[in-house]
Formats: sequence, C-alpha cells, structure tokens
Amino acid sequence: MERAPRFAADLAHLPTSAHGPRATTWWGTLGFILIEATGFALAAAAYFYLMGQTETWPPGQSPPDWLWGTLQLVLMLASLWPNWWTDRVAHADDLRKVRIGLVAMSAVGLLTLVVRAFEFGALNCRWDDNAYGSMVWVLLGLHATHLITDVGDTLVLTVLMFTKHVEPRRFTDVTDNCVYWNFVVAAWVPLWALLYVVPRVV
Amino acid sequence: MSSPCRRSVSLAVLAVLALAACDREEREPRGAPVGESGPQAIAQGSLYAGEPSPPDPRRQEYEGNAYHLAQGKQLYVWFNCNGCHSNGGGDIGPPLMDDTWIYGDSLENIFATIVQGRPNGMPSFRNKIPETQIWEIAAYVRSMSGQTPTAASPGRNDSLNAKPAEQRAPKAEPKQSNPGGPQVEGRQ
Amino acid sequence: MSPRDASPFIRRDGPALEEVETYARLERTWATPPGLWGWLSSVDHKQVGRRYIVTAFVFFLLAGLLALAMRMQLAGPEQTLLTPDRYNQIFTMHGTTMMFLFAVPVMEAFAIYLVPLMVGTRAIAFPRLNAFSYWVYLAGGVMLWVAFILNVGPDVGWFSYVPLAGPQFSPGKRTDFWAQMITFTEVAALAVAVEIIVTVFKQRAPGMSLNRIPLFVWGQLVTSFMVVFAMPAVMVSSSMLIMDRLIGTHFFNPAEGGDALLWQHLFWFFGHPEVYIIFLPATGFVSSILPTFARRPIFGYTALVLALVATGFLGFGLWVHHMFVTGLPHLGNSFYTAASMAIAVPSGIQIFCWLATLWDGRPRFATPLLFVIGFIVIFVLGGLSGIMLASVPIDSQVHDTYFVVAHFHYVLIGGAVFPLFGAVYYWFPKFTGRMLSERAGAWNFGLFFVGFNLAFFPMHILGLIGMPRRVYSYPAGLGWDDLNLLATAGATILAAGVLVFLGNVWHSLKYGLVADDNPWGAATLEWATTSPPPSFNFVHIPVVTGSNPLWEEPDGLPVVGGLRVDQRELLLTSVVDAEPEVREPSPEPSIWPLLSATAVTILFIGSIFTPWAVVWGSIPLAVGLIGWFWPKSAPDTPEPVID
Amino acid sequence: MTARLAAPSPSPAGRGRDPCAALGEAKLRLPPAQALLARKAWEGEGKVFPRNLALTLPLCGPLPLPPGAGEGAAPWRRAALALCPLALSACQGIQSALDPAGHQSGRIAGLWWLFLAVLAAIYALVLVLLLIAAFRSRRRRSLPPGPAFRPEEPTERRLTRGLTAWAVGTAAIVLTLTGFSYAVDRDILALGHRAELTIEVTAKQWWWQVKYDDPVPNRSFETANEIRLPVGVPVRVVLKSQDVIHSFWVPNLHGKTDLIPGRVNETVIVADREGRYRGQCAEFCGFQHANMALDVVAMPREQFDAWRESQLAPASAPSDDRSREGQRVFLTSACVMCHTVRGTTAASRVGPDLTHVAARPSLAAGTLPYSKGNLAGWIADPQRIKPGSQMPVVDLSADQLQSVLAYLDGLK
Repeated sequence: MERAPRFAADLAHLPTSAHGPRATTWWGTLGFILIEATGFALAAAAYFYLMGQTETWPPGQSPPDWLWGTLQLVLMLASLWPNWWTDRVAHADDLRKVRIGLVAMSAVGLLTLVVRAFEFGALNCRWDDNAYGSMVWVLLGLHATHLITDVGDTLVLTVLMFTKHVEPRRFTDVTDNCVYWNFVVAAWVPLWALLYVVPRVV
Repeated sequence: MSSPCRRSVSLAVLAVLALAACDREEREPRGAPVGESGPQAIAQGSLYAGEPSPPDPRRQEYEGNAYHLAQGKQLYVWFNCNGCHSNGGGDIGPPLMDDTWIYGDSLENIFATIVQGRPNGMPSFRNKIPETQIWEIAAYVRSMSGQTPTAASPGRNDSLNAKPAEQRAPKAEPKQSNPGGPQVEGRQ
Repeated sequence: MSPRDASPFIRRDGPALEEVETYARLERTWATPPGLWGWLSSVDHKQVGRRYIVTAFVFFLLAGLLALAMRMQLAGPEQTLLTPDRYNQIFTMHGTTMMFLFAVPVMEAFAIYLVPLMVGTRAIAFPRLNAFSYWVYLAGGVMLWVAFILNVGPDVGWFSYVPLAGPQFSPGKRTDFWAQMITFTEVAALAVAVEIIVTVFKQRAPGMSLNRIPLFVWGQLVTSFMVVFAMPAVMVSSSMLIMDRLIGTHFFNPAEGGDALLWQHLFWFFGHPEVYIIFLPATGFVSSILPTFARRPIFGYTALVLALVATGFLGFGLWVHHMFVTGLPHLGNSFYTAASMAIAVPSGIQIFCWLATLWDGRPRFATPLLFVIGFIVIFVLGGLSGIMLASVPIDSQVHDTYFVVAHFHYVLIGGAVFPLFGAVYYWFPKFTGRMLSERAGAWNFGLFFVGFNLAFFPMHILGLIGMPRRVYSYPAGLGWDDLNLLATAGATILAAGVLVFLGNVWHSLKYGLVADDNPWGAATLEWATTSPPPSFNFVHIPVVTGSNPLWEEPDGLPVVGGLRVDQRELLLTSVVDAEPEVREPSPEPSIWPLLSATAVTILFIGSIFTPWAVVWGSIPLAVGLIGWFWPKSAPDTPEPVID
Repeated sequence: MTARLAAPSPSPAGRGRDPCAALGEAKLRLPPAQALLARKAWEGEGKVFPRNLALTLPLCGPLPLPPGAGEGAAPWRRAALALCPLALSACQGIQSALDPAGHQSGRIAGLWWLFLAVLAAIYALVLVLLLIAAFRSRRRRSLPPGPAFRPEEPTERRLTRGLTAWAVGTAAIVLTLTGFSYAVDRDILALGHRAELTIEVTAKQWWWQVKYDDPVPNRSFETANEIRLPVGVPVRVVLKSQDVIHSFWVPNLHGKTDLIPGRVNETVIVADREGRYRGQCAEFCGFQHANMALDVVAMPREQFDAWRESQLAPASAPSDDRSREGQRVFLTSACVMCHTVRGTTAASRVGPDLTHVAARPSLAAGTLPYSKGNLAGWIADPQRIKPGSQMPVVDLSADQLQSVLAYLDGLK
C-alpha cells in the first residue's frame, strides 16, 4: 500500500438497505427455497416411483379423506392475499400496517397448524403400515415442518416489530418472510394433489 | 481404549461408552471349534420358574448385543419357531410378546425351555440347535416383549408388517404364572 | 454507536481519511475479538475457511490411514490382519470420510476462504451461517469417528445400499450413525452453497461483470448450484433409511410396497453430481494456477465457463450408469450411455484449453504447476477409463470390480487431490504469509505421482481379471497376488509423499520464506491484498477493469470509497454487471451459531436413539435460532443521505 | 500366472486315491483328545489353516478340467494381444473378463479392446501435446514472475480453430464408441431368444442356491454353489435374492447382473468351450462377500445329461457302518436343522442342499476346493474359515465328526 489509492467513485450515497433482489437475504431465501423445493420434488418423485411399483394405489385401502386437506388448501390460498398485502406495506416501510399484517399472518399460520393436526388425524394409514403410508406421512410431515418453521419465523418477526428493534432492515425481513410463505403455499398445491387427488384418479 | 482413560475424565467417559457400545455392536463369530467346546453347560440343569438363579454371564453378551438379537430373529424363522408361536402373538404355542411367562422370563429360563422342551407341545432342541444359537434365540424371545435394550433390539424386517418391530415393542412387566402350571397352554 | 446526533461522525473510507487511520479503524471494526470466546464466536470467513481446511485435512489423513490398513490386508492373499467385520467398517469409513468429510468440505473450505477475496469483498454472505456450518460439519465428522472408535462405525459401504443397510440386515446403530452423519454434512454443505451463490451474485467488486469472474469462482458457483440440487436427494434418502430403521416405515421393504432400487436412484441422483461437486472446484484450481505459471491469460475463458455449466447440467443426467447391472430396461441404459459419454466433450474442451494455455505460455515449473501437470496426466487417464464404464456391456464386466476402484481414484485423486495439493502450494503464502519449500514440494509431487500410479494402475488389470471390490480377502491362485502387492507398495510411497507434505507445511509455518502480497505474479484480486489478508480483506474495495485485473492494472487497481469504516459494511452490486447498488451491514461475531450447532448436534444424535429427540431437541434449537437472529443493539442511526 | 485353483487337466493326483481325503482321514482318525492337537497342528504358523493349506493342494474334484485359454481366440483378440503383451500375461484365468469363454464375454472383451485401442491413442496424443506444451519454451524459464506477454491475435485464432476441431473430434469419437457399445449390447441381448435351459439362482448370505427347472416337476432338482451347463447351449438364468442385493458374475462367460430382493432378474450365459470357470458375488453383501463364489462347469452335452440324471437321484445310501453311523449323527444333530439330503428326513432349506455335496468342485461357496480334509476343516471350525457365515460350530465329538465325514463324502 505504498501508493496512494486511486479513488474511482464515492459510494456514500448508496442506500443501506433494500428489498427484493437488491438485498442478500432475498437471494439467501431463494437459495433455501430452491433446496427445499428440490427436496419436495424428490419426495414427490419417490411417491410416483412407489406408485409405479404397486398394482393398486393406495394399496388395500381407500384414498384419504380430503376434507381437512382441502380446507387447508383453501385456507392457504386465501392467506395469499393478506400475505401480499403485508409484503406491499413492508415495501412501503409502513410500520403500523406491517404490524397488522404480521398479526394477521401469525393467526393464519397458527390456524393452518391446527388444520394440519386434524389432517394427520384424518389420514387413512399409519406410517408403518406400508410404503404408501410411509410416503404419505413423510410428504405431509415435510410440509408440516415448513409450516412450523415459517409460522415460528412469523411469530418472532411479529414480536420484533413491537419492540425497539424496528429499523429499515426489519422490513426487508418481513418481505423475505412473505416470499417464503408464498413458497409454502405453492408447495402445498401439488402436494395436496398428490395426497388427495392422485389416489382418486389412478 | 485403556491408556487414555487415565488421562482425563472425558476420555474415561468415552472409554465407558466404548465398552458399552463394543458390547452392543460386537459381531462375534459363533462358538468354539469342535474339540474345544465343553459339554452343554446348562443342558442338564433343571430350572423352574420362580426359583432365583444367579444371572448367567452370557446375559449381557446376548441380550445387549444387536447382532446376536438379529441373528436370533433370523433363526426364530429359520427353525420354524413361528410355526407355533407365530410372530410372538402365539398360535398353537403360547404368545411370547406378552407379560406372562409360564416357565420363567429370564434368559436362562428361556434357554432351558428351548433345550429341554416343555409339556404340551414344546419339543426339546437339545443337540438340535447349537448352544450359541439357542442363546441368540432366547435373547430374541425376550426382545419381543421389550426386555432388551432398545438400542440393540431388532428393527422391522423386510417382510409383511405383522406387528411393530421389537425395538418399538412396549416393555411388558414380566408376570410369573403358577410355577407348577405347565397346564397353561395356547392363548390364555 | 448511540444517538442520532452521532451521524456527523460516521466515518467512511475515501480521500478524506488518512490511509493509516482507515486501516486502523477497519481493523478495530472487523477484527475477531481475542481469546477463546472470540475464537468460538468468530465469523471471519478466513478463520472459518482455515478451520475447514485443517479439519478436512485431518479427516484426509485419518481416511488415508484406513486405506493403508486395507492395503496391508490385501497385500497378499488370505491375510488375517483384519477381520471381515473390521475390514467392512474400515472401507466404509474410508469412503464415507473421503467423500463427505474431506473432498466436499475441503473444496467448500477453499471457496469460503478465497471466493470473497477473489470477488473483492470484505466478508462472505451470511457469515454466521458460515460459522454454524463449520460447527455442524465438525460435529458430524467427530460423531462418526467417535462411533467408529467405539465399534459402532458403519459397515455397509459409503453407498449404504438397502436392504444390507436396512433394519433387518444391519442391526444396531452403526448405519444410523452413518445416516445422521449425512444429515450433518449436508446441512453444512447446503449452507455453504447458499453463501457462495449469494457472495458471487451480490458482492462482486464494481466492474466484475459476469464475463470477468475468475474461473475458480465460476467453478465454485456452478458447484454450489449442483450442491443445491443434488444434496437434497441424499438428505431425502438417508432420512428414509433412518426412518425405516427406527420407526418402521417401509420405503425400502418390497413386501410392503417399497423398493430397494428407490434407494439407488435417490442415492446416485446425488452420488453422481457429487463427483462433479468435487471435480469442478478442482478445475477452478487448475484454471487459477495455470495462467499464473504459464504466465499468459487462460486460453478459452468463455469455452471453459460454458464447459463448467454444461458439466453441471449433464452431471444430473448420468446417475443410472451406476445401476447398469440392476436389470433396468436396456433401452433406457443406452440413453445413459450416451449422456455419460457426452460429458467427455466439455471435459475434453477443458483439457484442450489448459494444454493450449501451457502451449502458448512461458511456463515456470514451480510446485503448483507440477501438480497441475500431474493432474492432467492422471485425470485424463481416469476420464478415458470412465468412457469404458459408460458403455453398458463393458460396465457389466467391470462394474464393482477393482477397475472401478482404479477409475474413480484416478478421477478423484488425479482430478481433485492433485489440483488441491497444487492449490495448497499456490495459496499457502496467501493463507499464512509464508512460502512452502519448493524443494520439498518437488519431492512431495514426485512421491505422490509415482506412488499413486503404482498403487492404482494395477487395479485396472485386477478388475479385468476378476477381482471384485469390497472384499476383505481373496484366494491365492487367481493371479491377483503380485498386482495387489504392487498396489500396496505404491500406497506406502503415496503415504511417504503425504508425510513430506506435512513436514513441509510444519517447517514452512515456522521457518518458511516470508511471502509478499503477490509472490507468483498472479492476476486475480486475492493477490491485491496483503499475505495473509487483514480481517477486512481490502482497505478499499477495488474496481475491476478486466478478467486479469492485476495484470491489466500494473500500477494498482482503482478503488471506490464511501464504505463505513466504523461499522461492518459490505458493498452489494448488481448480478450481471456488478454495478454498485447497496451498502449492507455485515453481522458481528456471535456465539449463537455455535450454540445453535450444539443444539442441532444434540437433536441429530439423540434422534438416533429415540424419535422423541426430534420433538424435545427442537426447543433448544429454536432458542438458539431466535438468539442468533435477535438484534443485539439499538437500531442503527438512520444515516443522512449524502449527495 | 498359474491358477492353482484350476487343477491341470489330467491331474494324476486328482484321480484314484484322493490325497487330501487321505490326509484328512489320517488326521481325523485320531482319538478325540488328540483331535484338538491335530487341528492346532494344521493351523501351522498361526495362519488360518484349512483354507491356506487347502488351496495349495490339488483340486480333488472328479472332473477332467481342460486348461483355460488360447485356442478359440478370435482374430481381433490375437491382434490386440499382440499389441499388448504386458497385459496379456495377466489376462488368462478362470475368473477373467479378458479370457472369454462365451459368446457374450467374447463380444464384450472385443469391445473393450477396441475402446482400449482408441482411448490409448487419445491418451498418447494428450501426453505428447502436454510434453511439447510444457517444454517448447523451457529456455525462457528464468523470466521473473508475472505476465509474460499478452496473447497474440493470430495465435488465439489458431488455438480457437484447434479447440473447435478438438471438440468436434471428441464428439465424433464418443458418438462412434456409443454406436459400437449399443451394437454389442443388442447382439448380446439377442442370445436370450435361443435359451434352451432355465436355471434359477437364488442368492443367500453367503452362498448360491441353484435350481434346475424342468417342465416335469419331479425332474427339477436343486444344488448349491455350482452350475453345470452344456457347451454351446445358451442357458437362461433367473436371478432372485432372499436377503440382500448380490450380483451374479462369471467373468469368463458374461458380465454381471444383480440379484435384488423383491425383484426377479434374468441373464443368459453360454459357454463356447469346455472348462471350469469361477464366478463371484460382485455386490457387497456383508461379512462374507469375499467368499461367495460359485463354480461354473461347461461340459459336453452327453456328460451334462449324465450329470443331470445323477443329480436327480436321491442321495446314495451309506455303504458301510461308519457311514451309517454318520447318517444317524447327521439326522439327529443340528445338521438337519438347516440342510437337505434328498431321500432322508433331512429336508430343511436354510442351508445348501447336500444331496450330492461330494460331487461338487468346492465347499462353502467356493471358499475351499472340495476334499474330505477340507470338509473336515469346514465342519470343525467354519467360523475360522469364513467368519460370520451362517454355518455354526456343531457340537460333535471327533468320532462323530469322522462318521459324518464318511457319510457326507459318500454323497457323490
């Protein structure tokens, strides 16, 4: 460092937080979504693979009751709107509305967990009955894990938004959380079809 | 594992773990070769249910050992124990996965039952099954009612799912039935 | 930092701030706190990277010792040095350790250390996640080895085929430890992959547009994407395995609708890309070392990048060639033959570009270049035997024989370990500030090269004359004796080479020549800072004007100013053109990654013994994660906008 | 390289009095107390005895075994062998993919030599280029570090043309090789349509159960660890597994095919010349994966038919007192829990069928060549010879062992 540096530009004017693809957390969230989506896709592939190995599907039992699963689907699709709204107000850094949105999303998330519990209860099989049962439990369990982590994340964020720690970066966290919720919903649509529609169609 | 033991407590703990794990995971080839094995030690014994007997040193070797239990499970089918006792639920012979033990629940009792046979249908397998294998079968029989360490008990088999695997079997508190009660038979 | 009125005192680098003061302030801001606590809570990518490298090399040595044990057992027919039980554990541990605890982590380790330096940023993206990944990796590796020492080492091969690895035929906890080790290392690998992707996408120095990214970074980027798509497969399959073993699911039980081949499909969907996950970073080493020592820019930059990307894609289309003899339909197999052979085209392009660089260059034969030349000699042979393996009929003969053992050691040692050793010699001055001995380096290379070929070339023939893999013993009289003895002799020479390497490292750390910033006269950004680099990497973020910045700007790189020096701050740039976009804060050191990793460890190991560990273990984990992400201080002062 | 496992054809030792059997008997005729000492003595120098010693003994099978290689070599092979004298010396053997004795292995070996020739040429080219590239400018090595120069436009253009040619060439070669590979694959598969005989092979940890099927049910029979087949007749082999995945591989005849529990696979083998070949499990299957071999004996049609008839017969009745005593011991001891001897009450299917055990070339799935002495060692201490195998030590006195040996050795 003997020579004096040649300054080509001064970047002091740049913002210190950003939403969406301009921020690293957005890309990080996207990366983990990719990983988990691959996991879902492979589990689904395994489901189809095992289905191809068996004459009847589900083997020796009727398809699962689809009341709770479908209710879950409706609930999740409906939650997309408050999620979108929360995302929008977080982009606008509107703290009051973000708080409302997060409280609403936390409530929705907890509700989906309750529905998921009923869903498990209504399944037509145990995980140790046969390969079909194992597959169904794993798919549902995998998605439930995502629900739990995202609801947990939402709850923590909600609490955070009522503390002194509110700063522009927190709004970025909220938007990332919204992106992730969209993924959880998007993952449920094909999984729902796999669990409740495919056994009725084949 | 012994020399590091002295050095520090943590390594001593590790060593203890090692011993426990060694026992549980050892895969010992079975039996001493012809000419080196003694006469069958317990074959002539007359053990009856309820009588206290000192625990055989082989208890830990077989009951706590995953490999022996798995072998016992395999032999249970190969030697057609399931022909009478089914998967432990009992059929012609009494159930093995419940809490009732007609001839005693200890490993030695079960060993003796297999070697000597019992009235009302249980044949004697003396000289028919090598002693080491009988120990394995006896230990496996105990795993059916959850009497063996779950970390060693067998998992499910690659066969039709008849009941949860031994490692998930609820542990039954052994109950001795009437010591003189060989009349108990079948599903009772 | 407190109240609002502090804002006028915010310090930024730039012409207004003295260089000496900039340096001092950056050091105060970025340095890892001293002491054990500081060591445990470090989030510096260079420290974490160094730990990763050292740990991975320890595992390399351990697995190498196992290899020697196997070679001793096989030196002659019917030896009884090892019992079959011990031998099976040893070869399983060798493969598992080399693949999961050495090869993948060491490549990641170099990425963790070098990628931020090469793209010209102050820190890796998500540094706490990075620290967390190291602890998780360490815990997984230690767990596996402790299990092995306690005679609970896995004994079913690194591929753990069911039903042999299933609940019926693998009693006890041995395979459970294997499956959980997978979970540990995959969590770590996936975390690092995301960090690398984000670092490369968002944190490149201004001006480093996509077509100026160093090839090493390209290699790591493609690798990280492969990790993202491949590793979930083995996570899914190992979870299925452990559930089959512990809670009685039936994924692989044919009697209840499961299937043994499902395991193989899932495992190889990961397992084949895994080879490229190891190999592509190594091509990055080669593409870094070659131009430096050939002393001309790499030939065919675009072709090399396209070859990397093509390999990344094709790597996912070949997994069935590990399953040619399982009785799958032959027409499908032929498709995989074609796909497997197609990968020869990008590999061939890479080889040509390297040869051309050397051809047109003015090479200087330092140790790193020797290893690269060794790489070409060995790897090309391994690649060519790979073409044989891609053919269904030939594979049906040599599959699961020593021919395959020879092939993949040529590909993995030749293709990854040789470049890796070259990379160690090349970047050692940057890592430590000292040069490795060139003379010992030449010995290291010579012993390594001769020993390797002596050990592994005979195995080609062994496989062709009928010796299967994974045998603890073999009968005399089948013509295998002499070749096996030769292989064992080669293995000892190889081991001697490793000893020379260790001696060289040890000696150089103490007495080695002190290295200056750019001892090799290389062209990439990591050589623009001191050796070893300061905690903040660069005093000022450099501006990149070409693919070989240090060669194109011999008078020093232009830089940008305006980043805070009193707070950890990174410069984010746009994905394609690397235009400055945002100044983003970077996290402080934290103990929470270690605590979270401990919670994860308790959860994973506990779940081997009871499924309830997943439920109860998630509570400390949740606490750990909340503690990790919970902001520690009052919010930063909103900065006044400066025009 | 000599295959000690494969005895030279008209082995004088193999005929008439069986030396190994004599050895075994001599040792075993000792009183019980000395049996132990005798066994210890066999172990010699702390090595595992029975197997080590056994392998140095000539094969004590009843079969005339023609020497392996050479005669029917195709022209391509002769040419290739001439190219590669080094490899040649190692190619031959009873378990070698490069010493083909069947149509398929021949085609595969041919394909392999073709690949080898093409790929070796490419390798040589790369090495030559590398050498030139490395040394063409050596004289300038004393230059300082740093970039030597900027690439020149014409050189770049030349190299780019070279790269294009290289890529196109690679693609063309690879495509051609794929074509050849595909053609050989089709050709090999076509053989399946001509199969005349069906064998069902079931793999178990760690041995092979072999069943010769026949449309007439009572003309089916079972054997273990050996397959005999008529020369020139394609044989369909149905492959099943009872426990874990194994792989059926007889390199001199054909590539391998896995045996997978829950699935049924098929392969076809054909032997073009007489001889004894060795097959071995090629998929890791646990403790004794290393000792899970089988013998494949290709014989003229008439001999095969005669063998088949002999196998159909139940076990020969014991001829002397000793053997009769042996049979009694066999049928009242643990042996009967696992083994079948057709014509007796022993009918368990856990272990190998022993009806004609003494007529087989090897013992314990190819672990030992068959001889009475080896049989004695195997029964006396199976866990030393094959640790972890399912054969337990049976509690027999040395005298009982003698009798059982006499009985089993009579099961030709």
